[in-house]
Amino acid sequence: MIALRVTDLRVAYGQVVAVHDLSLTIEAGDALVLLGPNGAGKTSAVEAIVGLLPKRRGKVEFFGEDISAMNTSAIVRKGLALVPQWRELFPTFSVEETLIAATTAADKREPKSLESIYDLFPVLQARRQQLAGSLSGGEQQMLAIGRALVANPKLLLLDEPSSGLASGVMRTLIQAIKRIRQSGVAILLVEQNMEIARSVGDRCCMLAAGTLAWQGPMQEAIKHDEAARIYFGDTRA
Amino acid sequence: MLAELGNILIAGIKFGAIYALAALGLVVIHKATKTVNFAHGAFAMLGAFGSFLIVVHWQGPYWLAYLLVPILIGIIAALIEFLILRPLRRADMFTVVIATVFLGIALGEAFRLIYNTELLAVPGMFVGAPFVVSRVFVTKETLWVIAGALVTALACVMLFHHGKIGRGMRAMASNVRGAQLCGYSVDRVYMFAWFLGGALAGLTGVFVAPITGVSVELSIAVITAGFVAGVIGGFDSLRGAILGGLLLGVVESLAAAYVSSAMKNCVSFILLFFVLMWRPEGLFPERVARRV
Amino acid sequence: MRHPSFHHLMTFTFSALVGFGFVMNSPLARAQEPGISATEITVGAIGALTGPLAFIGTPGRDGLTLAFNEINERGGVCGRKIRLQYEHASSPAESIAAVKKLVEQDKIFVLILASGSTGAAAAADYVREVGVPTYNLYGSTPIIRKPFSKNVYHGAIVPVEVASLGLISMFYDGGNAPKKFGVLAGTYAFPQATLKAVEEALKVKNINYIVEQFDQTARDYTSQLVSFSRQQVDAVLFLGSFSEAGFAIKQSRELGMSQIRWVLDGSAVSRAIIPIIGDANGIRGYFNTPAFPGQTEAVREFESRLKTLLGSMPQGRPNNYDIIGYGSAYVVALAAKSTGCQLTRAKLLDAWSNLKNAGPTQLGGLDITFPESFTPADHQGNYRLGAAIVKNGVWEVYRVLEKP
Amino acid sequence: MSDKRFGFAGLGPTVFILICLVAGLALDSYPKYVLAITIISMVIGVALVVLVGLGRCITLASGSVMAIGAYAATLSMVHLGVPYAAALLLAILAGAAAGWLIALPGTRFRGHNLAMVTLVFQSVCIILIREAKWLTGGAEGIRVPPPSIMGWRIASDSDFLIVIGVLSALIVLLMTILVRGPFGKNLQAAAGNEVAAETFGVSVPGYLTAAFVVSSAAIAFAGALAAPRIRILDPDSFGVLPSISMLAYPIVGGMYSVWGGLLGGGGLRVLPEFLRPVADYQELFFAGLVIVVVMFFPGGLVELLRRGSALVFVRDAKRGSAPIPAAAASPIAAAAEADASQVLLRVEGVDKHFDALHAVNSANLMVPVAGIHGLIGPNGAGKTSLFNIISGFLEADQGRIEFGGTSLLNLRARDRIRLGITRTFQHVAVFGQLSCLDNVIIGRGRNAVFHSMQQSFEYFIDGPGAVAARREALVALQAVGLVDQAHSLAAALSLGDQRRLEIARAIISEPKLILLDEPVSGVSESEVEGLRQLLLRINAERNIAMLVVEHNIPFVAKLCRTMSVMGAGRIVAEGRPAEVIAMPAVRQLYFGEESAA
Repeated sequence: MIALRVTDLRVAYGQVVAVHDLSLTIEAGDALVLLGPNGAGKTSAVEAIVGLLPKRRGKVEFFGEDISAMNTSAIVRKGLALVPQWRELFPTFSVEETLIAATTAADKREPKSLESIYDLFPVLQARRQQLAGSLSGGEQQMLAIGRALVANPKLLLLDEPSSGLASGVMRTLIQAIKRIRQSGVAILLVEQNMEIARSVGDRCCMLAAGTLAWQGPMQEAIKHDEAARIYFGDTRA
Repeated sequence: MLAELGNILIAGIKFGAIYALAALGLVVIHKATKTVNFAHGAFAMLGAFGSFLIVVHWQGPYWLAYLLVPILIGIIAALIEFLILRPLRRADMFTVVIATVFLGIALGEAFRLIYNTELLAVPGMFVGAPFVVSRVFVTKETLWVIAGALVTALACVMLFHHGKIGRGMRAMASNVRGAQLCGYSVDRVYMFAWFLGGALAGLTGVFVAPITGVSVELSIAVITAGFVAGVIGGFDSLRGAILGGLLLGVVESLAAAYVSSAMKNCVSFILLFFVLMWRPEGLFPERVARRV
Repeated sequence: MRHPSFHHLMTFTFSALVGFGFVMNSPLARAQEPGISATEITVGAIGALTGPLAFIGTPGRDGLTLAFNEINERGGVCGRKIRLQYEHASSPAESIAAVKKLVEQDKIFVLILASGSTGAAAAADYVREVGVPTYNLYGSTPIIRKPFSKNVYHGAIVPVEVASLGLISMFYDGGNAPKKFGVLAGTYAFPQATLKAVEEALKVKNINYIVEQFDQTARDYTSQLVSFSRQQVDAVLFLGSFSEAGFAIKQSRELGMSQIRWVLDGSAVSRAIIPIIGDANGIRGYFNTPAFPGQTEAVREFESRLKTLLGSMPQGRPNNYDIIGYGSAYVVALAAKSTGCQLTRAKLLDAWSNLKNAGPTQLGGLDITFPESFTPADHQGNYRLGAAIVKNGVWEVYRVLEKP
Repeated sequence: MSDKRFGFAGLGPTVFILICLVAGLALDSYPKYVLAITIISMVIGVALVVLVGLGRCITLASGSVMAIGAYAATLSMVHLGVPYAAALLLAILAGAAAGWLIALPGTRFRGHNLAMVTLVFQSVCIILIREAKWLTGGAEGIRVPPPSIMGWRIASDSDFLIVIGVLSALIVLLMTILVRGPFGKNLQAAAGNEVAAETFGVSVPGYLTAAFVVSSAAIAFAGALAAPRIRILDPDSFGVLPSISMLAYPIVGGMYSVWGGLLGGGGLRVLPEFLRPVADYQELFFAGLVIVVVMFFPGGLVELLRRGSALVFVRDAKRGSAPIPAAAASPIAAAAEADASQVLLRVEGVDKHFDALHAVNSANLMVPVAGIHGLIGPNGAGKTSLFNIISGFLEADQGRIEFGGTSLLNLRARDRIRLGITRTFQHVAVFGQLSCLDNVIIGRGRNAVFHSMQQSFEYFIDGPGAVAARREALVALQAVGLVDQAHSLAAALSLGDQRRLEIARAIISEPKLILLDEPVSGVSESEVEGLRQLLLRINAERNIAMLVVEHNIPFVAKLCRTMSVMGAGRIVAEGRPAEVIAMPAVRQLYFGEESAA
């Protein structure tokens, strides 16, 4: 069963083309990593998939349903959640209220209980009444993930969850992401950080300058030093 | 002297409660949609007109006006959001301000054309002798306006801060992208915010109709007072709008009594000016969490 | 400009637009007396149809229209129908434009000013130079009346010096003797003009008084009323519109100041004040005509005719502007007729300056205004006012205030 | 593009008013009168183009400013017996003072708050006029005495038309000169992109204040011209509603050109005369018109006519495009090694905290004279913060930044251009409403308000200074290969070309250092190499040093001679590109710990 199929996706801001005709698929329950240097168009791609950015062309199907023309709230309600790069939390909301707000996205599906989120991130339970704006960076990231999970999604898009986090927190996050995956949720992880990418993903797509530069199993990517070539170019010349 | 002060304060609070309601509608729309609705006064005028139609023209019961008018004006506001503001969503603030300013003028003129008269009088909901407490006079009407307007305003704050639909608006106000990711639709939330703002304006109109009558000038009076009250309170704070409205009403009353009756408007503008210059975030801004 | 072609087009288009409009509108000069043809007499009028002063201009237009229709149905004047050309004008600048259009382009025979004080003042200034016979219906400020001009006439609205004396006298009706006067005046044009005259009159009479003011369309009078209360004022003269008066009186009741005798300026005497106040009995004010709407058979008939003309009757109408408009139309028609149908402006001015007791009744109209008389030295047609009082929830004129 | 300008274009609006005046003299008295007040509205329209269109400031105070002019002139004539000509001058001064007063708080706000601040001014002004009865006659109004100039008594409609027409033409000429010259361009730049404007020495508050002063002076002048024509002044004629109507002038006419103001002011003033048969509906019609224009024709009538004229007349776009002889196109690939001993920019121990986040942690950096230095690092490494500290948009908590021996700390962004530092922006910050040529001219610096006003006259007569500026700009445009686009609007260029335009704007002032903020972000693959060549050539030919922040590492590696890598606020590596990239620490930064092994 294919969870997400993206065909010839193009994203542009005015004249700036950020994503050139990208195609990729994710099987249900699978974990795919989208790698690439800064500015490669990874964030633009995932934001276009969930409708936060307009698509110039291309098609996005979610479990066989064409969601290309839907707006973000409708897409999210279908069960496709995004944890955005800048977290996009509501600073004046408490942790609990943030999670309650996100149950809207469950729509007609059963939302997850807040307990299950607190089970995944016990620290959030301790901070239940605290305002989201006053949390530490790592806690904010956990809250952002929790917020996406409450809606009980079938596919979770994670956009650079590691950015700006200390390594200790990162390990907690990796564990959590693994658990989420084990519960049957498909994952699309956008990362620059190879360490996280490797511990979460099976397959890997590399983007460079908005186009798909390479794809294959995660292990191959590291072995063949593909990443280095894409990141740093051919510097030997 | 004390009784005199008491009478002045009560009048100030009565008008302040109305200002608070007007400011609240403006702030709700601004908070959720980042648009300042300069046509808000015209909405209130239409609300007062609706109340005239129901109570005077069709001789209907007063509670019907309180029930129907907010819904109707809310629907009109939502329609205007759909027809005019939605196409301008990507336009800059400048364009939107101009569009709503002239929308207000257009609505006022349309009313004038329909009902060519200086003023339509609407009777109060209550009649009867005022209560007197040591030479301070309070009518039932005044009590009703103060209590009614403040209770509705507080109810609205509660809805905004604790209700499900209010949560959507607050989420949208806080972070548009985040709110969408929580499943809130921009179109729906914006339309609802305009509905709620419009309904508050309509309600302002119903409350104010017996106090001021229905006239085109009402529209300018409401938008000016509402805006000044909003800025004084902190334009993004609902509680601030209520406090700002009350403060404005009281300050205006005191100034008219103890400074000069001809300078009443001057005083409120000077207050606005000082707030804008020295505390642009308002006197009662929403508490803001650090570290975002 | 970026492209020369565009620049030329622009110049061309706009010049064409301006030129075309004016050329099309400017008729060839006629040898005949302006505004007079074999079948028609053209009367021009200005007044506000939109904006804050529309409540004066619109009834003015309706009253004039009703009267001229009646006159025309009876065959007109001097075998000619009267045609009313009514132009919108509010500010001084607009008033001058409208009057110039009427005088110079439409070649009207007579001009009627149905606008507020400042608009009428600016227009009057101009017509003094041109010499077109002009009839000022509603402007009360001295700035219109001075200097005297032989082609400008004033109708039902009496000069402020006269009105102020009438107003003050009403406080003493029924053996009343006020202890302390308060004057509550709007900060805008006509209340200020009246205020000046009232203060002079009060000073002459050596009456102790205090003045409080309010902004146009003010709705909260608490502070002014509290000040009156503090000074133990028992008589308040109100200078402003009916809506302002209504809310001021309503609030005075709410503040327990029920002993005050209120006397209102003519512009505040309106039916529409009753629903604002509720129980308005005992409130006095002057009215510019001998009977209040509803008071006599003639006024009731007027009301029904006006309703037929308009389709429905807006709240608060007919008001004094409707009635004055109606009566003034008859005065103009009579002035034309009394030239012996030698319809020239010079003859008209002569005849008008000698009109006696002119009013609707002389031409078969309804008897609802004070008859107006003019002399070559005094162009104020009417000095009388109706002292009115609210009884059983309706206004009625209880005596006529004669010229002091 | 030729060096020749279209000579009389700037005189168009003035000539147009004079044509109206002459044509009007043949008309009747009524159209003469209407024409006179229409011309006055045109002046107001033009004045509001400066403030509303170019400065993007909303004002609801136009009525009071007009009143200030009208009353200043009238009162000085009535009470002081000042002659009319002097009274007109007084009105201008009073208007300018009013504009300055509004600008004091006004430049701090935009949008609805500015609308409110101007409304406060409007209301308080009218209340004061009304209350000062002894001076102004109060609400009843004051009669304006018939004016005379040098013994000539202005009385007839023709007299008025001549006086109003000629003086209006004059003031419109002045305004046209300012709008079309550097003053107008800089004002548009300041309103369009504050950050970019400040970078090139255009003081945003300064220009907005000037816009308020200039437009208020003109509106007050219009009020003084109108006063004797409307005979009676009263405060209500200058209330809020007239102010709102005046705001509609530039919007309906077109906000960005003098023609727009003329057309909007004139059209909206003359339209009621044509709408007389439906006078009851005219206000509704106007309000509806404005809403329709903002929703569907944001360019106003001018834009509509321009499109119309484009259909009627064939555009001769290629007119006079004689390019400057091509310079020797010889990109020097193997650039001379910079003399590393000569340090141009030195950053030492710079620290920056945002609350708990240590964004920049005692960073050191050095750019040699005529060198090219790159700064890379993963997201959130602190590059942008460091870059903004160097460019003056962010204050450092600690540390030293020296440029050629001068400390850059405490120096405003707009003052750095004088030392020879310019920059480009990550999100291209060209002034879209201006032509490429004008964009580049702003890059010359020397953009102080008064200087640009003087320059506007120079440009109008196409004096030597203007010719020189244009030539310099064309040379810079040629250097980046955009000379053919010199007269296109910057907004119409492709992104790659906008980047080139930014570079042209950055090099025209012959700086010693350009700060390049992600110069190829979003640029298509095919244009990247071209930009690299361009930068190398500029560096070689003009000896301009460059500091480049960029995500595209292959690009930086090929462009720079040295580079620094940032991670978590620190500089983790430094050296030649190939060496730096090979460092394990750098690999670790990008790929995590294990890959470093």
